[in-house]
Amino acid sequence: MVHQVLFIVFGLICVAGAINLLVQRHPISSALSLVVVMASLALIYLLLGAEFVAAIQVIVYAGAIMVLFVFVIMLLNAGAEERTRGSRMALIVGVPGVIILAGTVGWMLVSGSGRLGGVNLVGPSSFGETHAIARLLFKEFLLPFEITSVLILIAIMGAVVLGKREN
Amino acid sequence: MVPLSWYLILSGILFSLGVLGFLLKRNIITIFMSIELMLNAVNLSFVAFANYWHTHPVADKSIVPLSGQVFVFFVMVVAAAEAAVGLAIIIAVFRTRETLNVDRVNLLKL
Amino acid sequence: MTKNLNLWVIPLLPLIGAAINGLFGRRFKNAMVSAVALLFTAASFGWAAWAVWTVWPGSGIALPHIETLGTWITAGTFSAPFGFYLDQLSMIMVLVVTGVGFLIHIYSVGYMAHEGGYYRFFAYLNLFMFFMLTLVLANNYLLMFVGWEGVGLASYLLIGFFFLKDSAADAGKKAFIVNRIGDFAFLIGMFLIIRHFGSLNYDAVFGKIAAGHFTPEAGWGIFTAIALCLMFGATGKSAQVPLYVWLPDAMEGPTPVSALIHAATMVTAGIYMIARSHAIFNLAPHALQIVAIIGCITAIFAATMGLAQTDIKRVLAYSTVSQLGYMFLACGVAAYSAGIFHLMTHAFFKALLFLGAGSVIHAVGGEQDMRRMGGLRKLIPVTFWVVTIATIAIAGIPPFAGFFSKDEILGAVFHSPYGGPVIWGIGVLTAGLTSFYMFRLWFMTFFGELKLGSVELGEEAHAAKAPAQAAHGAASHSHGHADDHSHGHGGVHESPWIMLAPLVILAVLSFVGGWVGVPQFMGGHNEIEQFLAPVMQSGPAVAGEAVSDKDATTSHAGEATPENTKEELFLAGTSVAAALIGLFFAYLFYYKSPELPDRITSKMHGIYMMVLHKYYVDEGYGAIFVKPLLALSTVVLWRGVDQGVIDGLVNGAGTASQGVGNELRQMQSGNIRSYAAWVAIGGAAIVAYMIWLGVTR
Amino acid sequence: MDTKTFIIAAVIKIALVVFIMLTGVAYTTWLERKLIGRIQNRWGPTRVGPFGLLQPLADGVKFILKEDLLPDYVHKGLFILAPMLALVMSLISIAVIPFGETITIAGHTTALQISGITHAGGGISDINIGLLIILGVTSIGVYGVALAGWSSNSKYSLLGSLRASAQMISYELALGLSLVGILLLSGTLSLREIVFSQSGNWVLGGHDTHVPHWFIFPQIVGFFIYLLAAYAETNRIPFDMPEAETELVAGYHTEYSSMKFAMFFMAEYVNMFTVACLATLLFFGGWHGPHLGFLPPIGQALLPVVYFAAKVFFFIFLYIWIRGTLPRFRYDQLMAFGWKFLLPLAIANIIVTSLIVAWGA
Repeated sequence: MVHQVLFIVFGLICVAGAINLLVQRHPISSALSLVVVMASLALIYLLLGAEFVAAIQVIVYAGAIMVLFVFVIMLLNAGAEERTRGSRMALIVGVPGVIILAGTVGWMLVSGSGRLGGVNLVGPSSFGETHAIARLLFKEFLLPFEITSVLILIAIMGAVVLGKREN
Repeated sequence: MVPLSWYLILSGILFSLGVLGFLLKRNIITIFMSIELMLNAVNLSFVAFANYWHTHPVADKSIVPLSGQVFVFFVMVVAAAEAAVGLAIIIAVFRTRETLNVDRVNLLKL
Repeated sequence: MTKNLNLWVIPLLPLIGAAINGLFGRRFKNAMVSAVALLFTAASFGWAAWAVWTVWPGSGIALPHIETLGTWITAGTFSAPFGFYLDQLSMIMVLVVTGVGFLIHIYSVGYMAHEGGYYRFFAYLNLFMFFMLTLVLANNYLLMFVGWEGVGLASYLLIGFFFLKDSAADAGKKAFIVNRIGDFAFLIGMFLIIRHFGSLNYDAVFGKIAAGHFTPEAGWGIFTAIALCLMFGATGKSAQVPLYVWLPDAMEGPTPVSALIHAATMVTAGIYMIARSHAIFNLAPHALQIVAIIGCITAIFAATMGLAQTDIKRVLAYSTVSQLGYMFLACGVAAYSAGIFHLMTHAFFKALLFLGAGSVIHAVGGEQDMRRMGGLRKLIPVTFWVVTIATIAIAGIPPFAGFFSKDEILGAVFHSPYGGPVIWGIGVLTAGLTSFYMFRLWFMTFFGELKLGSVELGEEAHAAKAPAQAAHGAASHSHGHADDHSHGHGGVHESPWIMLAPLVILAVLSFVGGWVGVPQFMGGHNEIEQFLAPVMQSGPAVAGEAVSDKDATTSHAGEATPENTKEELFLAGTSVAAALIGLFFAYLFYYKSPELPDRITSKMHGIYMMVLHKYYVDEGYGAIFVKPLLALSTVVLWRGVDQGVIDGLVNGAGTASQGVGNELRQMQSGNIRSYAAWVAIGGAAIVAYMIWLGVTR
Repeated sequence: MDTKTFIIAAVIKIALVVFIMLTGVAYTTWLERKLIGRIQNRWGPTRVGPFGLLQPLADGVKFILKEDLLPDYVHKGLFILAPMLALVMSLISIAVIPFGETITIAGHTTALQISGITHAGGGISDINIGLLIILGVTSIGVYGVALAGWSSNSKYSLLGSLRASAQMISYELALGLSLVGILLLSGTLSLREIVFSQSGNWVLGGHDTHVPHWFIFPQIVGFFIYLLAAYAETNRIPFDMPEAETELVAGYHTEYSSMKFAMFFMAEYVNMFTVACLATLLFFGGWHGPHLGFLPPIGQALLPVVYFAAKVFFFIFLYIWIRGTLPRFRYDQLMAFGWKFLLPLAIANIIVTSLIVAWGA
């Protein structure tokens, strides 16, 4: 019961934040809406018992990536969004596409929810434990892990090169 | 007890809103944020499934318990890399085009 | 006892030479180029000689000696190996090819010294050697075909060596295309062999024949078909009627090329091929008959055409065609060893004649029209003497080489059921004509007086090569001159010794070369026939009339009854008489009373013009084959099929995709939001499709 | 422990901690002014109360009574939100910090930690990822500074907040990495367990060295990286570029006045406390100290808290001391120091530590 209530509360916050992201015209408002979405997602992760994921969700997404966004918005001193009509296709093709996509997936999930089980609030167990995830990450997923470190390195260098002023 | 489908539906809603944001927003930074929103939506379903397989263990060895959480980790790494490079690109674009409106950054065409 | 002779080295050495000269020769000095070419050719000759020496009958090594390097092509049950085959026949061939080839290489060093593309010439020449050796050493028809095509390629390259001259380039193409026709038949023949023998290996094919797998009822028709196909292939390469037309034009190439490829070696490939396939031919009497008739027609036909030619090399070219006709005739009467014997002697004296002609051309500064020559006897004595020897040899006057081989053939023809007195008569007539036109050449070139002042000629050639060549070409009714060979020397001069030395060696061979085949009625042992006998008798006993033929041909050498001897002496005497008569008329017309030919030609103008124009065969081919084919190609294939259908399809596809692309281009607006829209609708479509497939169930 | 007791205990603990913390903050300002005064050969505040001890109260009253200016052309919502965010985030991180082991009041044993949970069996468990939560909350705290500058619609504020956010993102890396050594040694993310793993003395070669088993000794490098990075995180001298008076008037809080300014002010000092607590917990054995058997039981019970407070006080003192001693960095020096020196050093520290741990295992 508590689980469901909490889920609904945070889920609604999530959706509201996401909608606000769409509605707000100023990028910084959108960014803050997204931070709200991420924070409440972190709480939902906690509900699912994934505390490590929740923590890095906050640290990486809210604390690093979104700060970077805010920083860039401030750096470029971006103003409110212009209402241009650059693409009719986005409206004519894209929006129906999204509606169909959401509708079909939603219909599938709703119709199939009976066959899926439920998830529980997980008490103190090995589920979200940092140890377990670390073990998995450094054993089964060692190679992907190392590859992502290379990816990050490349991304850093790319960002440096791109951000450098040519003189 | 919350049905798994609730989480998945929430994930789907967030994802669709992300796609809509991509379609409807003009500011390139906001579009980028929409992408992050989509990634987050996917992460949610990853975690939900991780929990689901944890509470519904199966004999199938191909399902590694907790791997959903590890995938979230990887998604975050990719998102971070993407954010770093993407924002650098945005800054570069802004320097040359003096605008963040994607409708005005449309020279890459025939 | 088997011994590894590494036969593959023999063809490979010239290939290495060709590769070195072809790839790097541009940067080499001429001396380096010739050193490379000569070294590898000499090495090849040395290796061949060593190999022949090692397997010489009596050495204990079983013949044929076969060496297989590995599998080349495998398709189902069929497979063709890289294999080499050394028996008495290929021994003679390989020695002739490498030996004469080496001599001509030496000659070329002097002859080509002042020509452009020196390295190119030697690269091609070595390439030719490689392919020719592959041809004669192959142990299966397919590998032989590789050599066969390869020598065709080398021939094409060398005929068109002076490719800036249109006539040379055209002659090269003509040779190539005409050869293709023969090659087509050869290919069909090979397919038939594969179909009926399952293999192209000589030992497999001949082994099956020898084992008597084929009864007359079951399979002789197929032998006739195979033999006719092979024969038609041979007519192309060996310049027989009806495919001889390329050879006279091939004289556009440099003279050493004419000597090596178009007289001594390549053109004899057809003869070699028929001799190699004698087992098949022996079982196909009708095919043999046709071979004999074709050889006979070619011999007389070409000889008459040689009568009226004034270009020194063209006379020799028609003479070559005629002599090849003799060899064909020999094969046609199943006297293969006689054919090979004539092939060998012909290689000596015809190479000598060409090289001598080259020496003459060299001496007079590029002139090829015999009417402008004369009196060269004193000016170039060495050339004169060697050409004299060669002329006597080809005319068939004993004891020179040509007499023995020609006599051998004529004797076989007389006795053979495929030949008989009529064909024999034509052969003798041809011998007479041969003697006539050869001595005509001899008299016109070396006797009388020089028609054009040599100094003037040299200057003319030096100052204005191309116009002079054009004028000469028009005057001599030929398509142009083979060699652009004016060195700008002042005066007629003897060739350098590097050119004369091979001439002298070949002259000696032309003189003594026939002695290996002195028939028994003259007290000889006819070694060559005995040498070749194991090869030629490896086939089965020929049934029916073929048996008697075989008896006749072999007994001709084997039994020396008095009656036989008398008859043989009569035959030999007849041919010698014909030669002498030819000599007499040539003396009469071109030495004693030079005005006589003009009188005769004015009286018999029609015939003379016909002969001069080579019976209008080229024109006839042009009208019958080339023009309709050209018209068909232009109207139907080019305008209709190519432009209409194929281009229409291609252009239509292009236009259609352009149109579609033009419409789809609108999708690429440059706006990422519209791209995202396409992605979204695509994702929706995929999900919808998956639901339709029933993923949810 | 049932839910009701839990909630009551939590509320009591929260109220207590917030009260202590804010009082501490107030008196830290007094301490700072006093100490700086002494360092600069002045008296510092003396007028209000004995030794100026009532000065913080006077300041508080002043903040509350001043006019709360809301300039034109500011983004009102964010302008108001920013200081609250800063203060709230700084206070949240206190929630996971354990001040001592347990305390038993009226038969109820409870952890000296807001997020500590006492189980029915009497065992105490705190949140597993306390350290990560502190890092996460600290990183959220950047928004307060960033938004304050941006929403002020003033160039000084914007520059200050740009500097602040860039500096905080940069030094967060070094800060996080400097703690990895501790994690490797202790093998846990729970602050309580990290402290437990520092009990006793170091044992080398089988005999007691009588040196407390604090992680400062093996992690001296990590400690200094932590200290420097933490100073930068809290925008204190020598890394106080975001509010450098001589350059930017007052940086991101130039446009703020009254209680909103006070909130930034408090947030800064609470952050100082958090940093000091964390340094104590991670490197200096937390509430561990010499066992003093001669004290009465109540004294015995409070001793760990006293040890903890003393250590925290030392770090606060250090803050002030450094402020009175060192000049300010130039901005490029600051960034270069963070990226080119501290970050590689932290990585090197991790490598060496992990090698030692692996070798020991």
